Amino acid sequence: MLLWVVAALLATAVAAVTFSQMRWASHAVYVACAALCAAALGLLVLHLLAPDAGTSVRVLPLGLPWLGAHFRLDALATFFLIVVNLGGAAASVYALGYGRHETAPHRVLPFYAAFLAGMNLVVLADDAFTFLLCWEFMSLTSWALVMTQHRDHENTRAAYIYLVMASFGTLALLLAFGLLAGPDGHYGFDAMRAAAHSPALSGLVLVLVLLGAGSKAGLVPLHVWLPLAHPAAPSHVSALMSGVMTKVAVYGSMRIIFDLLGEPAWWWGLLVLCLGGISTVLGVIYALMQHDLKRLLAYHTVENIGIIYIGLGLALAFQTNAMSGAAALALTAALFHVFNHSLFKSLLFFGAGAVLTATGQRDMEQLGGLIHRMPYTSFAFLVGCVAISALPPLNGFVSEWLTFQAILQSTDLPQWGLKIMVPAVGGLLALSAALAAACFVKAFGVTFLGRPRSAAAMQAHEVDRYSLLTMLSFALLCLLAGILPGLVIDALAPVTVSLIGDRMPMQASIPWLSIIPITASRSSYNGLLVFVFIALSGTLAALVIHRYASRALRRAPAWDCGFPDADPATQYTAGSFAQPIRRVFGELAFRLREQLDLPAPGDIRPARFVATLGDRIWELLYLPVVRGVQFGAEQINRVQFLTIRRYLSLVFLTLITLLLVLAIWP
Amino acid sequence: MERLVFDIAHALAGGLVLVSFMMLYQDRLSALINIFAVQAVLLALSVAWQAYMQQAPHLYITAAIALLFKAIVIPVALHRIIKQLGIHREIEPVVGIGSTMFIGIGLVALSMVVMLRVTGNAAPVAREDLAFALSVILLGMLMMVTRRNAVGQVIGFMSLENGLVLAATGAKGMPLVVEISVAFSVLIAFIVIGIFLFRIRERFDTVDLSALDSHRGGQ
Amino acid sequence: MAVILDVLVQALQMALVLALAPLLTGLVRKTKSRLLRRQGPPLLQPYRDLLRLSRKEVVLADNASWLFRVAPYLIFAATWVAATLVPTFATGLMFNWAADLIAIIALLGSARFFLALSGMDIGTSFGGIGSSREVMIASLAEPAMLLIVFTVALIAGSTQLSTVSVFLASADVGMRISLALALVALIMVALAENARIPVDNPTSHLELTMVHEAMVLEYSGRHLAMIEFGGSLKLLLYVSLIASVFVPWGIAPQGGTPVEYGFGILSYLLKLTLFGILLALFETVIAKMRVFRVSQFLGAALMLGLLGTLLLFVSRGL
Amino acid sequence: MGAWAFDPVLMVVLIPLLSAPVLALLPNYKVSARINVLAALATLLAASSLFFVERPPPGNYLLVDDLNIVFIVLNTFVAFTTSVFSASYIGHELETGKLPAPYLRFYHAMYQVLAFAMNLAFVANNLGLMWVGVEVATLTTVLMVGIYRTPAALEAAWKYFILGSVGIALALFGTILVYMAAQPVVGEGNNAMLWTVLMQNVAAFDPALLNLAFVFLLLGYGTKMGLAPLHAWLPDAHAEGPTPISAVLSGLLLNVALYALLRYKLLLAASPGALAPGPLMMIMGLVSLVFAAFMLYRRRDIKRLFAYSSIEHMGIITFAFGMGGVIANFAGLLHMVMHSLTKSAIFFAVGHVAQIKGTQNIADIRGLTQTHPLLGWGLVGGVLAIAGVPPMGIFMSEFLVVSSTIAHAPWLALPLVLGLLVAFGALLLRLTALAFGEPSGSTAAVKASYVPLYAHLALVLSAGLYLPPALVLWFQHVAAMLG
Repeated sequence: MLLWVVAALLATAVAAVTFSQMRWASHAVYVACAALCAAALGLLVLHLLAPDAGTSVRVLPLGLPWLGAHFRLDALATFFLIVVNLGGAAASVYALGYGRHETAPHRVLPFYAAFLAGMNLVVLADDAFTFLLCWEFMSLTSWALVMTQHRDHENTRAAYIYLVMASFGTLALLLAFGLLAGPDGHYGFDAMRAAAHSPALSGLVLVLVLLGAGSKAGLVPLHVWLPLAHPAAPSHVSALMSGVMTKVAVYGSMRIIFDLLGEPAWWWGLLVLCLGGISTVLGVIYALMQHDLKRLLAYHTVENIGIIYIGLGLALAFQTNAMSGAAALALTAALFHVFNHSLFKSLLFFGAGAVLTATGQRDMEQLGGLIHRMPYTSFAFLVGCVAISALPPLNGFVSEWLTFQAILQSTDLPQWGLKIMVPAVGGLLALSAALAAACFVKAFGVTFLGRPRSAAAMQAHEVDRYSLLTMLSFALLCLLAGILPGLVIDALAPVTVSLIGDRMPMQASIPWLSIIPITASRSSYNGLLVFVFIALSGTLAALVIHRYASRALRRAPAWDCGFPDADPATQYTAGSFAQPIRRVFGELAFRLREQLDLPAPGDIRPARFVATLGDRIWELLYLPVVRGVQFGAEQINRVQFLTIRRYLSLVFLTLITLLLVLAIWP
Repeated sequence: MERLVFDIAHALAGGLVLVSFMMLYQDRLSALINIFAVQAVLLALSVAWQAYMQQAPHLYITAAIALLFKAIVIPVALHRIIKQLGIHREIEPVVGIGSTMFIGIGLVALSMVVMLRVTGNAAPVAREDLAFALSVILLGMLMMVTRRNAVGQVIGFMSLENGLVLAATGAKGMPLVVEISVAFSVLIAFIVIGIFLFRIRERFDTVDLSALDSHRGGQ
Repeated sequence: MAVILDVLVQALQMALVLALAPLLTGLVRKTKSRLLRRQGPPLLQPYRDLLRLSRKEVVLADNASWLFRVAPYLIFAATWVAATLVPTFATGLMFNWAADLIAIIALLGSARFFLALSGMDIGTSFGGIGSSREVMIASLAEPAMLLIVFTVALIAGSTQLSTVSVFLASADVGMRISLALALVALIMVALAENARIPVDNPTSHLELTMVHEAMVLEYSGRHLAMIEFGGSLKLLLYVSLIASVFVPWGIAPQGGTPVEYGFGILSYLLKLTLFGILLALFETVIAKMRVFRVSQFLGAALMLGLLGTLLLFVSRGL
Repeated sequence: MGAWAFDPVLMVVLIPLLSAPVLALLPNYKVSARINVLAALATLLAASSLFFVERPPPGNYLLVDDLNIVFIVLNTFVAFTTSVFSASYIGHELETGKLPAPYLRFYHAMYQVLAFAMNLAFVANNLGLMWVGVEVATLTTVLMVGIYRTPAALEAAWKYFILGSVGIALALFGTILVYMAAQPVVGEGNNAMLWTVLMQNVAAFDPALLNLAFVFLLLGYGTKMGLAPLHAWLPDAHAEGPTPISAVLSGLLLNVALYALLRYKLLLAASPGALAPGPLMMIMGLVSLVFAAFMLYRRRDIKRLFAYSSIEHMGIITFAFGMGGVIANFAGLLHMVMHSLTKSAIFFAVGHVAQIKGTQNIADIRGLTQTHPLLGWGLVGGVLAIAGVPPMGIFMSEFLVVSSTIAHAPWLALPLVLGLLVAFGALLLRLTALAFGEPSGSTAAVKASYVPLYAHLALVLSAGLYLPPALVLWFQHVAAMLG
């Protein structure tokens, strides 16, 4: 019956094409999408909670003629479908308000519904062909969505890079499935599970999957398209792409690595761990350097994906050494972070979208002081920032805490490589957590606090109630997930059981709703108690002070050490805020070149300071490839301008070579 | 008697290969056309001889067509075109005459090796004919590749077809030989008319193909 | 009956922490001025300052938002909760199971997060300087702190502070190179976090050098009192953290008799005075570093932490 | 009249032949355009009736079996849709004065002669007859390419003619060699040239001679298919000829040569001794795939761009057939059908675009989805389909080809994937420039027939998701036959 919901989504997509010109079309389509996603969500939650939640398989006559299209709903798929449909429903409701300003609705509506349907189908697919079909269909629809403002060259370039990288990823996955399917082509997933794969083959498949799914999720060497494409799409779509599509990519890698491939080798965990570690640090450092709000959030997705892959790497490492308890913990941490990230990243993108509609600006250098004009949006954005920087009462901290607990299990790993790498990656994770906090202090501080830096920021106004409703409900969800982590962990148990065969200890029975990952003596954390503690002591202090000390309050111009300067330009901007960190990590991540030309004394020319950041990965990895292709095209292009005689000599040479081959060979 | 019959067929086919070599040697256009006419006559004789050997009367028609068309009509037409269009006399070969000849010998050797190894159990006459036919074809192509002049290329193409007709007649009992030779002669007629009709000479000042190439499609 | 006792002990812990914090700051100031042969403010001066500030009228900037007024209470509450979770005179208190070492560091992180935000709220350049430097220091201090936690947790086999201090107090831990490295790193991080001399001068108002002071420049009245109190609580937290982990002897075990609690409080007071004097001594001896030297200073702390974790496997092949 | 009147095979060949002279005589181009459409429709009906009526026994000259039924139906269908497109296209050409009236009569007559030649090549049971069919098809397209009389068109026609004739000559020599191989076993005369006879006792032929024959045939028909080293004529012929002819050229004529090659591969597959033709075809296929992929980058003329894309796809198809195995052959057949449908759809769109904007230069055409939404999105759909993006059919065939390559010959998978990716990048780059961005050039509404364009795209889209079981059984049977 879930397939009916997806079919309805596709129907709305087709319908949207026909009456996209109508005024009420955008309203109708988004309401339909929201309703369908909510229905799917309901069905899934029921399926998750139902005790005998067996896997239901459905075969349709579509797809490969002799195989048909297999769809399967098991624990892993249910969890990811919940994430997809939750994000989808929220984005659709958000779009009700945000969509009104859409200039070309006919370019957004049909692809939006198709995009949701595509994501649902990918998670449901149970054979290689349907999986890849829906995977690439998802990229195609999101490419079209990124292309909405196609007049701006920057968007078309971003969309082009995105679809080329997506096609590279699909081809890598195609090769992986080809290897798994074997010579006589058993493309069904269940056939792949049954078939025994040689370690060398499964090693190659792992690398291919990391290339394929990793490029879609945004692991570092392959992340280049993400910060270009995600901001280019309309905000509710970039929220979906960052919050949900990257999770579908994570689902893809998990389904293949944990489900289809058999016994993992030890170096798998090491490889995934290193990739995750590098992605976290580089992702957040790049994010710190941005001054375009949506691009900052997109780069930050790379960091969170890195954290998820660290969790997966740990799970793989423990699984190879048959430490299933620790593996279950690591996997639950990764899945919990998937859920959290989809929550707060979508919330932050909604906030960025609200800022965009209110001020028409994405560049933080033009914003500032929005907290006074957009109180609710700024509160929701603040909750998002606190959650994403993994600060205690909220959900970001819980998943990071679980990952740290998993890292602390690393002493029992026999392989030296892992034993050394795991704490080192733990250090990287800690570094990126701190940098994330720095990044979101900058994002919130420069955008919402201080004085407005431009006229647009001056006349900002609060967004409509649909956007606010979604943002505040997601903020509440972040708080709930932070306070009651035990519930979420128990909900994740069937997923880890299906993938690894073991689960974290039962959390529901622990008193005071705290969570104990391994044993009570080892470590425990109680979100609710910490939150209640802070709230109580804060209000207690405020009451005592107001009651017994003074309540007097007076407004006056800012002190600013005695010489207040009203010009907003004196405030710290995004660039200057990140300057100390840029200086510390400058050379590491990008070729930092700072030119400062001070005019000679007496010369009234203004001093200029230019800091240029080169993106090392783009220059070392992508430019050589592009130049190589251009060179190849240039050389081969000469064949186009030969004379007839030379073409004839080409034919003649081929004939002679073939005859020679025949003369020599048989 | 059997020996003599085989020897004559062998001599005629060998003659054809020899004439192809002579065509490679020519550096003036009108001489080239005359040598081509000689080759056409030789082809007609060998086809007629094959007809006599295989008692296949329809081959006589092919011999007649070869004689009439290729030996007489087309060379005369080409001569008139050269005079009327004022195409300049000498042919600028791309590769020197000496090296072309050298390559030609190599090609003949290759075709001998390839053909004789392959047609192990066919009739001796057929084997001979096919081997010579393949060498005439390869020499024809060599001619087309090494000549800048459009007419030179056309003659190379026509000698290539002579090789084909020789091969067709060599294969005993092959049906449709007549139809194929007719088709080819129609093809050649097309070429000649094409040159005349499109007035390659007038539209591009020289018939040198490099002038033609400047108009090849843009990017 | 036992539950009431536990609640009482926990309440005692919370009250004790509140009371001792300003005392420790006063002690440090007193010893520093004494070392400089000055009379120095009396020991109880911080209490009077706090009372005076909370009675004064709050002067708010024009464009200060609600965050600016809520932040001080949040900072104070977070630091107070973190301080109560660190075992001072007794381990195994009722609420210790609510959060472990990582959670305490993260609580401090959220306090710092709100402090930096409030620094940027008024939109003055000093607030910006303070926040951006604070955040740069934090981006190195927090990972160093977490690596120290790794070292300690890997040795003690748990991140729960009570179990750690009980384990380290017991004899079977033996001398460890990584523990020594962790201690040095912890001291360096504590100096950075509490804005003590080598990293930032708590007393000076020189615009270019100050980090912590720059953020709280705009605060006045009771808000400033809250933040000052939070600052001293944080200092107390770090001192009691060092004491409970590296000098664990004398802490009362779980559910101990009142005598053990009394002995625990005594030993805790002794440790506080000892560390206060040591800190004052250290501050008078060393001069303040340039701001961008701080990143090497904290980089060294990070390396020490990482080295400590890696050396773990060498010493006893854990 | 009675017996053979209802023999659909003969009808398929005769209708175009009879309608050609009729069209040549009609002065008014509107009437001849409609008759052209009617004739194509009649041939289509005759061809599709082959499905239902039981197949006539293989005659002395005509043969219908599983392999060529697919080709015939596809061929007649695309010929019909192209004739519908050319009706509206030619009208416009007359108005803009690019083609004087008498030439239109010649154009329509040649169109039907071409249809006749192609159908003849498909149904011919006799090797020679098939060769003649291909030869006549080449001649007609040469004349069509040169119809505009511009220097570039002439040069393209001349180049096509010379290269085509050399190719055909080589193919003839190959046919003669096959006859030589058959002659000692089957005896002289006609039946040494019949497919049915050859197939039965190919085992007894001398394998070495067959190999040599296959080399010549591969080169001969390879030139007609536009494989890499022999492809030179194809881009210019496409760019200079009228667009319906480009559609026919890349949609149908390449398939005729492919069909011929498949026939001979069938022959060789049956004879045990012969050297496997597979590796030869795979190498040629790969070379043309990678070559065409890199050539796509520098193209500035829109029709030449899609000509190279045809070379690329012909390379993939040859590679698939070269690899052999049921899956790869099935993929090759499916890819061939999908390619003809999609490529002709693209040329329909390109034809109208070139007419509106008055130029074929990619740099001058921008923002199509903005100015002409129907045409623009049709072009986007077509190009994405040809680039192998999933919902469309080509993705399924590429999926099968790549996954069976990695399974059978993993070291070949790398160049294949490289070629596909580079081609995808180039096509997408050009599409983004064409369909999106600031609109340029005239935005006059075009009186275009969108029916053929969207009919083809709908077929390709539905094939991507669901293949009717009857069609699938066929393909699998033919794939098994191909070995």
